[in-house]
This record gives sequence, C-alpha cells and structure tokens, in this order.
Amino acid sequence: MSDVSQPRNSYLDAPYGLASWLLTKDHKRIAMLYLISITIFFAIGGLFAAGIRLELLTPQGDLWTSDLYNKLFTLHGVVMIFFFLVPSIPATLGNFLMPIMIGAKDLAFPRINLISWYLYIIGATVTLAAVFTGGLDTGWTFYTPYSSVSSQTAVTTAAIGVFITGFSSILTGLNFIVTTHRMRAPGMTWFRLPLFVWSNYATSLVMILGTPVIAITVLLVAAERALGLGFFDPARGGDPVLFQHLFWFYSHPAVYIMILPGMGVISELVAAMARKQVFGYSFVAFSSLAIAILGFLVWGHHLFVSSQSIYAGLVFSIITMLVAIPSAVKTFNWTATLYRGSISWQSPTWWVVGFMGLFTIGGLTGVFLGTLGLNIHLTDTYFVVAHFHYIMVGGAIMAYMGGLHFWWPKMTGRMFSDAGSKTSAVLVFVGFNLTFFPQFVLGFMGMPRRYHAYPDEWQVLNVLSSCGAGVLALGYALPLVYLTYSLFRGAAAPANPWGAKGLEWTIPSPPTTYNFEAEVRVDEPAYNYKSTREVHVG
Amino acid sequence: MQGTVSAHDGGHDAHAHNPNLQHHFYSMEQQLEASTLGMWLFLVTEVMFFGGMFLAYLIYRVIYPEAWILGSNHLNVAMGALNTGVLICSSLTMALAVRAAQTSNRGAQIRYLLLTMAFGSVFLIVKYFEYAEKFEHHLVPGRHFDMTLPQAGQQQLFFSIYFMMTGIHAIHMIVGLGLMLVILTMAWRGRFSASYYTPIEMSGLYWHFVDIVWIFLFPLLYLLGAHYSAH
Amino acid sequence: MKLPFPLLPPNASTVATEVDILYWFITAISAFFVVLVAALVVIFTIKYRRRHEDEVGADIHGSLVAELTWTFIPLVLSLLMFFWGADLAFRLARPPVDAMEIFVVGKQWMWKIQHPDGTREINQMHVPAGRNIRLTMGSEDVIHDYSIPAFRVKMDVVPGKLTTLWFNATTPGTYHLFCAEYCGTNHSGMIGEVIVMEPQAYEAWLSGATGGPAVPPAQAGEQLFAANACATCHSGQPGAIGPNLGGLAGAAVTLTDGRTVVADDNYLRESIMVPLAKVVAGYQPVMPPFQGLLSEEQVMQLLAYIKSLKPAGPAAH
Amino acid sequence: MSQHAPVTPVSTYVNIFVALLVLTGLTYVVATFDFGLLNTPIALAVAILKAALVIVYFMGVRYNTPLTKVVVISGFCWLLIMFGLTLNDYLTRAWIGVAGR
Ligand code: HEA
Ligand code: HEA
Ligand code: HEC
Ligand code: CUA
Ligand SMILES: [Cu+2]
Repeated sequence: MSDVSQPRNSYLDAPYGLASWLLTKDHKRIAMLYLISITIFFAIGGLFAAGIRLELLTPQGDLWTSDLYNKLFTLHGVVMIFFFLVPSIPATLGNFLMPIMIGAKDLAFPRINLISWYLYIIGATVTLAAVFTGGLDTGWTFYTPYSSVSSQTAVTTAAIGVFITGFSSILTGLNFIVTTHRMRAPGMTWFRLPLFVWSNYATSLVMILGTPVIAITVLLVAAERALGLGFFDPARGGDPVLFQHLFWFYSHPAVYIMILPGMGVISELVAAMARKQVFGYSFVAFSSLAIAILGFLVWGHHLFVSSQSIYAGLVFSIITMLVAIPSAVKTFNWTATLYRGSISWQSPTWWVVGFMGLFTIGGLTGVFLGTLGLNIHLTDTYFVVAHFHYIMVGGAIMAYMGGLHFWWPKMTGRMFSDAGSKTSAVLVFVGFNLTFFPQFVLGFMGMPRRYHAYPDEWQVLNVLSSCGAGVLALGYALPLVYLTYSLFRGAAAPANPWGAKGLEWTIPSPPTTYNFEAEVRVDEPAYNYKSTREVHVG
Repeated sequence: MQGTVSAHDGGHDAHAHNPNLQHHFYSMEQQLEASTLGMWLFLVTEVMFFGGMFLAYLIYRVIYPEAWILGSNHLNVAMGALNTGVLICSSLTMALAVRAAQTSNRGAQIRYLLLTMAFGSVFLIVKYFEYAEKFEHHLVPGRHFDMTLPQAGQQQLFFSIYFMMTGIHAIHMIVGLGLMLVILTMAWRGRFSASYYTPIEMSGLYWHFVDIVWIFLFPLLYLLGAHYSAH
Repeated sequence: MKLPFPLLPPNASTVATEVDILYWFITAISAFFVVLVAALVVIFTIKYRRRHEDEVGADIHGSLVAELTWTFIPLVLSLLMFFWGADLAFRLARPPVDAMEIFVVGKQWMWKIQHPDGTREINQMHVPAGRNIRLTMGSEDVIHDYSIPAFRVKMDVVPGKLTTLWFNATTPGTYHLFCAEYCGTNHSGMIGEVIVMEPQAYEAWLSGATGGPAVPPAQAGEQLFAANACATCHSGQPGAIGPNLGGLAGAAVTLTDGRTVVADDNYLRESIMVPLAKVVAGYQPVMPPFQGLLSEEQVMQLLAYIKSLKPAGPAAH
Repeated sequence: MSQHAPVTPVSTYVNIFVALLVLTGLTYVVATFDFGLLNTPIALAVAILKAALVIVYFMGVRYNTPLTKVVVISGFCWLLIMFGLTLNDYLTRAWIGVAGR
C-alpha cells in the first residue's frame, strides 16, 4: 500500500510497524487482524471439505481410511463453525463498522477487543495442536459417551481450544452490547440505528447468554476424559442426552450468531443498492431480537430421535415453527424494499440476489426438519447437511462476501474489480447449487451423514456434488486474487463509492484512527435517501 | 449525511482533564456507565457458565434423589457453613472497601482490602482440608472411588459435580485474590477517590458474585442430606 | 421414464406413504415461497434497475397491512405443518399392542438381532411383511441409531437405557439398514440389510436359520433368573426379601420417597442394573446392582421373562 | 452506582451482613428437620433471599440504572429457560409409556 492519495493519517498507516498492529487497540485494525485470521481458517476448513468431497467421489471408502475421513469432517465442522463462521461477520465487518455506524471513536473496551483476538488465536492454536497430536474424530458436536470415553483422539486438547475461543466470542459480544448502549452519538436514537447494528446487537445477546454454556459443556467433557470425573458416563448412571441438551442450548442459538449478522449485512446492502429506506424498518429490527430470544427455546429440535421425551419434542417443534416467522418477515421486507427502488447492478447486488434465493431454500428446509414426524426420516442424513450448508454457505457466507465487497473500499481505500466480483458471485451460486442440491435428494433417499462409504446407487449424485465443490472452490479463490490485487493496484476509493447513506460513508476511505475528527450529531433516520441528491459523494 | 459534525459538549468540559478518562469516551459519566454495564454483562455470562453445572446437578438430582442425599451426607456441613460465614464476612469488608474509596479514605481501603483477602484465603484453606478429607475417604471419582458405597456409580456423579462446581468456584476465588492484589496496589498508590473508583467497584462486583455462587452451592450440596444424618 | 439411478427412496412400510405425503406437502409450500421470492427479486432488480447515477428509490417506509399479511400466512402454514407432523410423530412413537417384539443390540460396529423364538442374526434383520413389529433396542457402548430409510423410521440406540421403534413392512424385498448416529471409526460400516419376507417364508426362514440352538428370550431370561440367584429374593412368596415380580410390567409402583412410577421397560432395566436408584416402598435397599455384570441383551431377556410372569409370580410358573 | 450515587451508610452494610449470617444459620437449622418435599424449596428460598440481599445492597443494584436491573433479571430468566426446557424433557419421559420416546 505504498502509493497515492490515501489520507496520510489513515488508520492503516498511522503508526507503522508490526508491533503497532499486534498491540493495536483500534477496532479497525483489530477487524483487519480478524479478517486475515478467519480467511486462513476458511481456507483450512475448505481444504478439509475438499478432502471430504474427494473421498465421496466413489462409493467405496478408498481414498482415505475411515479414521482419517472422520477426522476430516470433524475438523471441517469445528474449523468452519468456531474459527470461521462464528467470528466472521461480527469480528470483521462488525468490529470495523459498529463504532463508525453509531458515531463513536471506538468500541467501549478497546483493550478487551484486542484480548478477544488473542484469545481467538490462542484457542485456534490449541485446536491446531490437537489436529497435529492425534486429530479429532468426534464430529463437531462432541457427542458423549463417544467423545468422553470411546474416542482415541485429542478430544481434551480440542475441547480446551474451543473453550478458549468461546471467551473470545463472549468478549466481542459484551463489547458490542455496551458500545450500542453507551457509545451512540447524540441524536443516534435506537430507531435511527442502521439495521446492521441491530442485528449485531441481537447476535451479541446470543453470544453472551449462550457461549458460556458451551464453554462449561466442553470443559465437562474434558474433565470427564482427563480427570476421571463422570458427568455423562452411562456406566455410572450418567445420561448422554444431558450432554446434548447442554450442547444444543448453545449450538442452536449459535446458528443465529452465524446468520443474524449476515441478515444485518443484507439489510444494509438492500437499502444501499436500491437507494431506498428499508421496508418496515422496525419489523426488521425487532425480528432480529425475536430471533435471538426465540432461538433459545428450540434447541431440542436436534434431539427428536435421541430418546428425548416426545412431549418435549412437541414443545420444541412448535417453537421452531415460531422462530421461522421472524426470518420470513425479514425475507419479505427485503424483497419489498427492492420494489420501486433504484437498483444498482454493481457487484454487491449480485451477492444479495444469491443470498435471497439460497437463504430461503435453506430456511424452508429447516422447517421440514422442525416438523416432528418428518424429522425422524430426515435427521442425520444428507438432508440436514444440505439444509445447513444452504443457510451457512449459501446464506451467511454469501452475505459476508457481499458485505466484504461493499465495505472493502472503506476498509482499504481501494476499489476492486467489479467484473471479478460478479464472476465470483456467479461461480459461487452455480457451484453451490450443484454441490448441495443433490444432497437434499440423497438425504431424502436416506444417505446418512458422516459416512465414508455409501451404497453404489448414490454415486451419480455424489459425483455431481463433488464437481460442484470444485466450482465453488474456484468461486471462493477468485476474490482472494482480485482483492489482494486491489490492495496494490486498485484505484483509490472515494469516501462514498456507492452513493450510500450511513455515517461510515461520510468519513474518508480509509478512515482515520479515531474515525471522526469532531463529535458527531445525528439528525435524521437511517437510509434517508429521499432528500438525497446533493449529499452523496463528498 | 447524518454527520452534521459539530462541536457539542456532552459533558466534555466538566471532566475533560480527568486523567482517567480514556480518549474514546466523551465523559467520565459515559465511561463509568460503560464499565458498569460491561461488568454486569460479564457476570451474566458467569451465571450461565455456572448454570450449565447447576443444570447437570438438577437433572441428576431429579433422576437419583437417593444417591444425592447419600453423597451429600459425606460432606462436612460444619466446614461448609464456616466457609459460608467466611465469605459473607469477606463480602462485607469488600463493600466497606468500596465505600472507603467513595469517601476517599485510603487507609480504610487498604485495611478492608487486606481483610477481604484474608477471608478469601481462609476460605481456600478450609476448602483444602475438605478436599484432603475427600481424597482420604476415596470419594474422588475415578479409579480410586470407594465402590463399596451404595449406589457408588451415582454417588460418583454427585462427587464429580461437587468437585467440578466447588473447584471452579475455588478457581474464581483465586482469580479474585489476584484481582484484589492489583486493586490493593492501586489503592496503595492512592488511585481511588470519590471522583474515580471504578476498578475497585468492579472488582467488588466480581467478588460478591463469587460469594453468591457459594450461597447457592452450600445448601444444594451440603444441606441436602443433613436431616438424614441428624436422625 | 426410468433413470439409471434412483432419486426417491423405496416405499416399503405403512407409514412411509404418510411421511411422504407430508414431505411433498411441505415441499410444495416451500417451492411456492422460493419461486415467489426468487421471481420477485429478479423481476424487481431488472424492472427497477438504476437508470442514471443520481437516482434514488421511491420513498416508501412500510405498511402494517403487508407486515401482518406476511407474518400471518407463514404462521398459519407452519402451524399446519406442526400439527400434521406432531400427529404423525405420535403414530410413529406408539407401537401397536399386538406387535411382535424383536431385540436389537448395537455395539461398535455391528447390530445384533434376536427374534421372539430366539433366532439370532447379525447385521441382517428378517421380518415378515404385514405384521406390526416392535424393536426394543439397547447399546453396549456409545450412541448408535437404527435407521431404515425405506420404512421412514429411525431411532437412537442409547447406552444406559432402552429405546423403541416400530414399523409394519408392506413389500417384500431387501432394504438398507444404517447406523445413523456417528459412533466412531467404522460408523459407515455399521450397516446391514432388512429383508422383508412373506409371513410363510419368514416362518420357514426361522426354522431353517442357523446360528445355534434357538432359545426364546423369555426362556433365556428364566435361566438367567436362576443363574443370578434372583429367585432367592424374588421367590414370589409372601415375606420374601424382594417384591413379587409377577404382573409387575406396566403396573404402578410406589417408591420409598412416596413417588409413584410406572414399571415400563426402562424402569425394569434400571431396577436390575441400578436397583437403589428407585427403591420400592416397603423393602430394604439390599438388592445388589447388576450393572457391568449383565449385558444389554441379557437384560432384555430378563425383561422378557419378567413380562411373561403371571401375577402369582415365579413360583407359579 | 453512578458517580453521584449516595454513599451507603456503614450501618446498612452491617445490617445486611447480620441478616446474611442469620439466614445462613437459619438454613443450617432448618436442614436438620425433615419437611419432606419442602426441604429443597425452603433451602432455595433462603438462598435466593440471601443472593438478593447481596445483589441489591452489597452490589448496589438499587442505585443502578434500570438497564442494569434488566440485565440482572434477564440473566436469571435465561437460567430458568435452560432449566425449564430441559426439565420439560426429563419430567415427561415416562408419560407415553414407550421406552425411549
Ligand atoms: C446459520 C445457521 C443456521 C440457521 C440460520 C438455521 C435455521 C433454521 N434451522 Fe437449522 N441447522 C443448522 C444451521 C442453521 N439452521 C446446522 C449447522 C444444523 C445441523 C447441526 C448438526 O447436527 O451438525 C441444523 C439443523 C437443524 C435441525 C435439526 C436437524 C436434525 O439433525 O435432525 C432443525 C430441525 O428443526 C433445523 C431447523 C431450522 C429452522 C426451522 C431454521 C429457521 O431459523 C429458518 C427460518 C427461515 C425461513 C423459514 C426462510 C424464509 C421464510 C420464508 C421465505 C417464508 C415462508 C415460511 C414459511 C411458510 C414457514 N436445523
Ligand atoms: C461455516 C460452515 C461451513 C462451510 C463454509 C462449509 C463448506 C463446505 N462444506 Fe461443510 N460442514 C459444516 C460447515 C461448513 N461447511 C459442518 C458444521 C459440517 C458437519 C460436520 C460434522 O458432521 O461434524 C459439515 C459437513 C460437510 C459435509 C458432510 C460430511 C459428512 O457428513 O460425511 C460435506 C460433504 O460434502 C461438506 C462439504 C462442504 C463443502 C464442499 C464446502 C464448500 O463450501 C467449501 C468451499 C471452500 C473452499 C474450497 C475453500 C475456499 C478456497 C479458498 C479460500 C481458496 C484459497 C485456498 C487455498 C489456496 C488453499 N461439509
Ligand atoms: C439380595 C436380594 C435380591 C437379589 C439377589 C435380587 N433382587 Fe431384585 N429386588 C430386591 C429387593 C429387596 C427389591 C426391592 C427394593 C428395590 O427396589 O431395590 C428388588 C427389586 C427388584 C425389581 C423392582 C421390583 C418392583 O416391584 O418394582 C426388579 C425388576 C428386580 N428386583 C429384579 C431382579 C432381578 C432380575 C434379579 C437377578 C438378576 C434380582 N432382582 C436379584 C432384592 C433382590
Ligand atoms: Cu453405530 Cu454409527
Ligand atoms: Cu437448531
């Protein structure tokens, strides 16, 4: 980032040197640190995925041993969930944008923000240590008694890694909540907040209320393995299903940690790309809270065939239906926002369109699974695998990529290749559907998940899926190329390249260390495009 | 757009020169409110953290009521009660230490902090003796557990939960003592006064929280079987 | 049209069609919404594409009527799915009373099956078509899951308790049997087949099957009852150390702490493995625990024996 | 407990302290009697009361903003959600009378 026109005092080069980055308390730099780390973990997780899909090209388990295969999908799940998707949007875009969007100079606790990154790195290192000292083969769900008694792999180490990373997540959530409550600029009332802030706020609630429970849960497993204590051990009368309750008490809400920030990004992007007030602002805002709260009441839908009481199943099933409603409300509001908008065909829109289709499919197949009688046939099959990839890869990552492109000029001060981004969006969309749609069909036919070998008659669909994964990988590798390129050769970005509304677009790209030179006072609602003409592009 | 950038006071002037005001806050008021909220949120995460263990306790107690009573009968109620008293004393001295900061009384701060730490240490020492006793009686789950006890398996569950909960509580006490050491040095240097005492106040919240956990652990673990032994 | 590879699972049980109807119903609703959303998004992006650089969208803020509409319609539809699915689930959960009972034991990594006449097999389950069949399942180590996609049924097999699954196979043929809960290294090898036969063929198969002398589970249970000296305490005589087990299965039992529980399979299992967990009122807690001494299969046989006892007890047998 | 909150008199702290000690003694004594099913509710009620005293007085919640109060209360609500919905499973397991359902 040597040449031209960046403001000399941008946060990127205010203090120089590696130490100034590793000890920074600037939320924007920490966001960049996170960006780099999660990209690495995405690539690692993707590498494991490639291993999975290669094995599944043939029905016989002939490429890897079954042990290795089990480690591959376990580590794929663990890395993608705990080290990529959970921190992805909040810790990068959220970290960068939350303070700016509300007119603050930083998050409430800058030092804690840095600590949270270090915890993430330590947790990740410990987990990687587990990978190299025996791996991990429990599935990302760590089900007991397999994890606590039976598995021969480095479960204890991995559990401690996840435990530590949990605190990183807790601290980020805590920081965001306090920031939203206490750091808003004068005039930035709750109903003037950008919807991205609302959704990150809701996410943070889930983080601080749920994450401690997964922390203690994996700690109990580690203690059971390492210290000989017994919590879930059937030989001592322990109930393995209790572990599942504890695990899903966090891990269901955690799926909303993964999607809510994405929903926030989509709200921002829809408004900016259509230059229009988000349809039903308060419904979209409150639906985030509704998802966060109701999301805590449905975890039992992962236990429908686990020998949980069927009456508990009833309760969890009906609340699962209810939690789908706020997502429906959001989907329709985004669609309605496009109506009579002025829709740009620049690349962020392409990611948004992809998100809308894939998220809807992913969400609706969740409703299949939440239906009590149907879940019995579909659970633990590839139908579930397809469901969650549709939401997490098709939904959350699509949103993340859209957001990353949209705010890239602000974060780096550089414009990227719009054509590159569009190509990548199309590749991802096509590759994604090719990879995961056949899995719905496989799932309905009964192909169990976590299978290293499968009956011959399912090969065609599996090959399709593996080919799709190749296209998908290309789609994800491409941005790596042109975004990196843009850092060195990209045109300098103006303060407001999209002609969008929002405090972040009023300051230079990239911003200065404390974001705003003077105090900010807000006097209009978010997405106030109607009186716009004279304002944009400063 | 919204960024009508203006010079706005926001209480800026009143505290502008307080050396304890961090750059990204506008006022001491805002800084204090942020810390308080942050601390309480942190305590909520602690509630959920211990909550996971309380859930395990609750469920197994529902399934194995008898084993729970048997297990609880092995605990030393007198020591548990003593420790409850000790912790309550430490909470009082902690509250008084914060009060001493509010009234800018450096000597009292130091005195009360030292007392708090003393009580905390007594708690840990008593705990040590309790643990030692459990080791001796083969009540530590695992290979050496006394399998001749009735419902030995289920009692192991009870003791697993007992050791996990009290163990993590004890770790919190140790962390608390470390925290107190930091606060003590700060108090020593006269950092706290009526105009700024956030760190001591926040540490106090933490200390009281750890006390509250024990307030629940004591009846749930120790007193459960007391009326049986009294017969 | 016949594809060289299947896209749908075989349909071979009475509930399969019911499950499929619900599946296609939800698929139809989902397809409707996916198409609706996708079409609107595409149409809007094209129709309202930005014409010149300074253009902004129309100043529309929202509409309460619209919000209520698209809250209410999905709500009604999803509640419909819920009730339908719940009703189906209860039918899948409650085995008919006349069902024939087969025992299944899962262990890393095989399925052991025992028929009512004592015939055993491994990783294969022969069943007669047109009969209600109830599986009582236990696990020797970790959690497994007994899954037969062609029947649309599946149930976890959990260590430390017994679980139940039932079906009524309609079409003779051979179907996949999977372990659907991850259970370690050879999870994907813990597979087998379910062979549905005409009832006569099934009877013939039973009598021709090898695998050792077939002792019916209840009879094996009786032997175990004697071998483990259960009868010394459970003689059924008045004044015996332990309660009379005759007629116990399914009856209500009062415990020392005043609670009343129903003596279902898991209660009986627990009474044998961990007797002191629930002590029957009027008795001393003296029964020794058999956890670790009896295998899941033996417990199932003991249960079969206990269930076969007339109220008068073992003596009258 | 904002900067301008009134300083609590020492007597209040001491009173609360005494109350806590008395309540501890009370649970101890009460536990030696058998109230049957009421044993646990009584012990818990006393513990909750003690915790409430600590939270309200020692931790000074009464001088805090409504937001802090909401935070405190919601923490315990979430605990109840976790307990409640898990118990919802365990307490209804035998209802249907089919093992494992
Ligand atoms: C980001 C992650 C994410 C998200 C957001 C969701 C969202 C949802 N999930 Fe998913 N889920 C996972 C990730 C996620 N899930 C993962 C990882 C697993 C597997 C874990 C494992 O076992 O490894 C899983 C598993 C899973 C199961 C258990 C399957 C099993 O193992 O048996 C269930 C069951 O109910 C379920 C349901 C739902 C529902 C109802 C939603 C809802 O929130 C979806 C709501 C959205 C919509 C409904 C779409 C938009 C609405 C409309 C267009 C209007 C029309 C709507 C109606 C008519 C209802 N999910
Ligand atoms: C965020 C979560 C996330 C993401 C992004 C993905 C992404 C992918 N997942 Fe995965 N997946 C899970 C979460 C996720 N998954 C979880 C939780 C499980 C369950 C685990 C369990 O059962 O315990 C699972 C399981 C799972 C299975 C089932 C395994 C089994 O049950 O046996 C399969 C099979 O196809 C699969 C495939 C894929 C594929 C093809 C991708 C692709 O989208 C990946 C594409 C990405 C890349 C290929 C990398 C990106 C490329 C670059 C950045 C280029 C640069 C790289 C280099 C130069 C090295 N995943
Ligand atoms: C030392 C005597 C003794 C032996 C040996 C013994 N039991 Fe028992 N059993 C008891 C007593 C006493 C009770 C009642 C108290 C209780 O519930 O623990 C009981 C209870 C039971 C119950 C629950 C009865 C009810 O009414 O709910 C079952 C079932 C049972 N035993 C089965 C067995 C089996 C099977 C064996 C052998 C494998 C066995 N017992 C061996 C003494 C014994
Ligand atoms: Cu057994 Cu998987
Ligand atoms: Cu879920």
